[in-house]
Amino acid sequence: MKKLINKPETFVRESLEGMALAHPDILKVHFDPTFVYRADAPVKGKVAIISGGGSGHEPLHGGFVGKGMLDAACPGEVFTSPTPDQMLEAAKTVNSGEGVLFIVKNYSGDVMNFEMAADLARAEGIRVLNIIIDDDVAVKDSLYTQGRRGTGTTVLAEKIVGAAAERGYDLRRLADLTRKVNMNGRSMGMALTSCTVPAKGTPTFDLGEDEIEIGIGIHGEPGRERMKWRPADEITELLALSIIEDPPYTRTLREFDEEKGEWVEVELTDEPFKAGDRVIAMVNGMGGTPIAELYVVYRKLAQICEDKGLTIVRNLVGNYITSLEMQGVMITLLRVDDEMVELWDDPVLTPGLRWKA
Amino acid sequence: MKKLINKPETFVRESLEGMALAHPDILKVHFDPTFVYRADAPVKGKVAIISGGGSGHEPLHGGFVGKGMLDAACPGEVFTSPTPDQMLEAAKTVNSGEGVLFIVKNYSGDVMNFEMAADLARAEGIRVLNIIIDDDVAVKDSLYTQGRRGTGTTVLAEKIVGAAAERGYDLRRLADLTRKVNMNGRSMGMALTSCTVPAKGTPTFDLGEDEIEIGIGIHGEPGRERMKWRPADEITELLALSIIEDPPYTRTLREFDEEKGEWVEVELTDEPFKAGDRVIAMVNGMGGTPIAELYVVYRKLAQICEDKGLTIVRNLVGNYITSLEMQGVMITLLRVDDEMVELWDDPVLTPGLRWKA
Amino acid sequence: MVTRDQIVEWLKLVARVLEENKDYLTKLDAAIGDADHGINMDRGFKKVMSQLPSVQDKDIGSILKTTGMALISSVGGAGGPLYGTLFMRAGMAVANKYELTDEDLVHMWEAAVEGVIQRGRAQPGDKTMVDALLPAVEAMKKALEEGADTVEILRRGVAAAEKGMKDTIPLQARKGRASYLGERSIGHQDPGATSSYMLLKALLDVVSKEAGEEETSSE
Amino acid sequence: MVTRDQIVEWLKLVARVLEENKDYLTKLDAAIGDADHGINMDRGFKKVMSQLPSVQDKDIGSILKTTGMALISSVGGAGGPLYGTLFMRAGMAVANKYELTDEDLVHMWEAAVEGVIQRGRAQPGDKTMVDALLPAVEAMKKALEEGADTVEILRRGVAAAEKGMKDTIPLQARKGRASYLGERSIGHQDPGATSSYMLLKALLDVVSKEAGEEETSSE
Ligand SMILES: Nc1ncnc2c1ncn2[C@@H]1O[C@H](COP(=O)(O)OP(=O)(O)O)[C@@H](O)[C@H]1O
Ligand SMILES: Nc1ncnc2c1ncn2[C@@H]1O[C@H](COP(=O)(O)OP(=O)(O)O)[C@@H](O)[C@H]1O
Ligand SMILES: [Mg+2]
Ligand SMILES: [Mg+2]
Ligand SMILES: [Mg+2]
Ligand SMILES: [Mg+2]
Repeated sequence: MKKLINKPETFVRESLEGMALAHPDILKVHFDPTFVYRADAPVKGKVAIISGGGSGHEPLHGGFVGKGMLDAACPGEVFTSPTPDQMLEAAKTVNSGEGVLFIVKNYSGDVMNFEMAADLARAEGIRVLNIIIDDDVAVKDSLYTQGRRGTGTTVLAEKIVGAAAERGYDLRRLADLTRKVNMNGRSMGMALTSCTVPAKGTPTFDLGEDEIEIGIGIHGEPGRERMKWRPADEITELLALSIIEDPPYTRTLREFDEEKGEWVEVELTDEPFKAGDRVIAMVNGMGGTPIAELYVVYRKLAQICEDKGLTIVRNLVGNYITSLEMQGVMITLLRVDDEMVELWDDPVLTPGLRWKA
Repeated sequence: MKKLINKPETFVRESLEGMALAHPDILKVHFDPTFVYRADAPVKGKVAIISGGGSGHEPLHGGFVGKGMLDAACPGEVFTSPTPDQMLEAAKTVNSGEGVLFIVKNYSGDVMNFEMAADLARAEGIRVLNIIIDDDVAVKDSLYTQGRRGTGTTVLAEKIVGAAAERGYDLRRLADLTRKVNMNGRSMGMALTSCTVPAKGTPTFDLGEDEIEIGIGIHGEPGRERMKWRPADEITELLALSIIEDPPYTRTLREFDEEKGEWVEVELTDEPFKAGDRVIAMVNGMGGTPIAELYVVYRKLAQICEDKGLTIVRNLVGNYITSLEMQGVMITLLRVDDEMVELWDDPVLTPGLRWKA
Repeated sequence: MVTRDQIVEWLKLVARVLEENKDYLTKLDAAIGDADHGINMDRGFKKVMSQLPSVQDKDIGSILKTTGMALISSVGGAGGPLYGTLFMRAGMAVANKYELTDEDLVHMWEAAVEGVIQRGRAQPGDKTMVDALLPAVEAMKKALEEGADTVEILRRGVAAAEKGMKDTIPLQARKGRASYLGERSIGHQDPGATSSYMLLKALLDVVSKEAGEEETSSE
Repeated sequence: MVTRDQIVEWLKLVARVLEENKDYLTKLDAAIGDADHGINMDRGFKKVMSQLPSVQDKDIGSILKTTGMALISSVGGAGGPLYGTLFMRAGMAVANKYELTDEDLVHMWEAAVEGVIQRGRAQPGDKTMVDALLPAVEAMKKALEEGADTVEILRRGVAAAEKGMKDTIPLQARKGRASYLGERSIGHQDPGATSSYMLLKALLDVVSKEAGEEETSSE
């Protein structure tokens, strides 16, 4: 294992220290417990948006802290969910009194830790709602699994919901918007190479010299299928069609019911894409892929969307949600309406995403 | 070789097509000859800034085309200089009548092709000046080599000079500013892994499982020294001190003398860094390095700069000038004055660098 | 009867056992998860050990709640909230006690495992720690009803946990990361069920040792 | 005397020789450069071949200038401007001619190589194509002065180029990419000097063949 780190034990902390040094105008980092938060937090009159998860997916989430996006992010160890005390402290720090929204990727660890954190925060008088992102179509069923993983749509949700919070949406409306984004976003990824978790020191999985893994998660979890390398256009088609032709998907997610004062199970079903839909398209590198290759993928994706009658109204091509140095790509399509596009276009000033600011 | 490409022969073209599809509001791509240019070119009353070089360094240069930076970029095949007809056509397309500045990295191919292009453009009545960037301190002497290579400072020069062009600086003043940036910028890089040129299909060089190469160029040219892996802090120190303690460097560069109407040799010597200097610091990933690792490097670089009395007034941490999927890092320090900082802060709207727009 | 000191001894033994089995648990997690369960648990119980001195003179409920909080704030992943909840609920069930009757002991485990199920919503057969914990609780309840002594209650609990742990091997996972593997999760022992078994086994070892019985190896 | 048709034949032979030696030249460039010289030159002469039909009935100057423009716009790298300049200058030196006297021939090469040196500013001994080209020009000038015939002039030029090419092996590069290697560039034959030799050799082959002599292998 050759990495630009000092040692695995200090990697996450030193990286965060570097981020704090590089962006003092945008964010600060608190340690013990660890969280990244907006330099100007708490922002008066604004609901606070908090996310978090294992490290190793940078810029997600810490790199999306800043004006127009997240108020705080809670990074765990590499690929390990953060702990509730991090989220609780983060919530206390950035809550302006308008409440806190937790955006949570659907991994059992993340879900449970954020639920505990929400309970703890509520016990301290902070209003909190949790919304889960589960958009990875590589996971087929939700009955026999943890359900779909939270992947690319998380980035788009953080941008859109962050902008809405900036505009003054209240907590309930932000929760509804986040759920709406989730119900309209779908992703699928693939890997050319594995990544190596620093603490482990060896590749998470072995891929032959001419093998690729389709439907990979963002932690090097195995995908749907291992196959021989094929040209970028074919890979793109495989991913894009899996997303576009994905049938309606029903899942049961846990949300906090403020009226009842308890967690309830909510059943949600999304609608497949159809001709005429407008979408935001993200071609996301897994960390080790040159951007020039991502554009090759975007080229084909644009052709496919056109063929299928989908209009790409906005796009992102680059590294936004990664798996350390893994080579590969993830495609995300998010069906949008005018509200979402407007919010997308609002200013954002974070290390990982920045415009109009 | 596993890459997200269709085939080596079509890689550069398809990647550019993807870029054009992704950013129609910012840029257009012309083929035969190939160049990327601002969607709103020619911009009236503005000197046009053009750069270019081999492909494989994305986002450099095509990803820096847009408002506040380049008017056009001429991409060659991977790691192969573009040809004068590309530059000539680009110049004709983006010249508004105020003339064209060629920013050229100091590789024999780039230098000669841009010189020929300048001659051809002048023959067609376009005013052109060429300024060379040669900032790579890994190359010790200029007497017995091609001289220092153009690396990280190119990115900073394109941003600063692009902003100045936007402000209405005339051609001569822009040439002077570019030369000033070059005389104040120094870089050095290292590689953890090699890259693989698509047309070749095998790694450019072999590095052992625990070996690293210090002083690498951006094409996988060999560096100063091959050594055993060491912690990120030591690598950062090695690179940073090579830059900070670099003695005055004298080189002879060729520039076009408009009075004499011919190319002349100009001898230029730069000044070493000293305590009290203000700098822009760039920690640049070579393409395959996770950004979290780049922040580990930035953390140490910030400490070293502080120790040496250098004040980092602005920074960039990310992939800006890359070598395909190479893992590694390059550090650039640019001594700045108020003018350069102001220009740095001006709006920029390109695929690879964007703020305030 | 289980004393406060035995509970303290138990936590120390758990810390030792998890340290010894860090690689083993991580290897199990590598096969069907993300190769961190041993690392996570070891980190968690190191934290528990660092906090133990400040609470070991308090009541058992406080000690266990502190243990739960330490795990919650240091383990992360799925294991953190699950084991955190287990110890929190256990502590709440035996609040203010300095020793546990056999009824207390069984009630404590019942409450603890209920908490795990509430938190993780796993069903028996989902290939999780619940597959070791729930049979153990049922066996202990039954043993208590049948009038078994403390050691025997725990012995039956451990036996059931061990069986439950081994029985996870042929199962297809339906919770946690392993569920993404689908059929490929079959044939591997669940790491969480394994650490749960170790927890119970360590308690048996501590209690039976003081009851004059021979300690057996914990793996 | 060299005819227009011989010049056309020469260019065709060069294209063939470079195609055959694409990998060889690239391998030489891999050792001390960036492994593309053969690829670049082959791409360039393919372009030359595609344009040749439209100019092969014109004068030699036009043919050579077209060749130069084709190389400039398709080779890229260092080789593109250098060989482009070589052919442009050659074409300019023999503008409007349909056949070349021996004086024309030598003058053409002199002008061509002067262009290369002006463009690249390499000195003899810098381990570049100049180390093959310059000795060749000098040898041809001397042969002309001594009254040698066309074939003999070219034969002496080729011999000098070959020696110059081989003499680049012990040199340390001071121009082009190879210069970054410092001492590590020693011991390798320069790819540009090699392709320059091939160019001259191909002309000799064409001219000597028509002069009734036996063609020798070109590598
Ligand atoms: N929903 C759940 N309910 C009960 N146990 C679970 C659940 N999800 C995961 N587990 C248990 O957690 C173990 C994995 O723990 P760990 O590796 O620490 O967390 P992570 O999967 O987040 O890396 C699994 O082996 C399984 O026993
Ligand atoms: N300044 C120069 N003057 C003369 N010849 C040069 C110069 N720089 C490079 N060369 C020649 O060019 C050859 C390399 O050409 P090529 O591989 O096509 O270009 P690049 O180095 O840009 O990849 C070298 O072997 C050398 O002979
Ligand atoms: Mg984990
Ligand atoms: Mg080249
Ligand atoms: Mg795990
Ligand atoms: Mg070359």
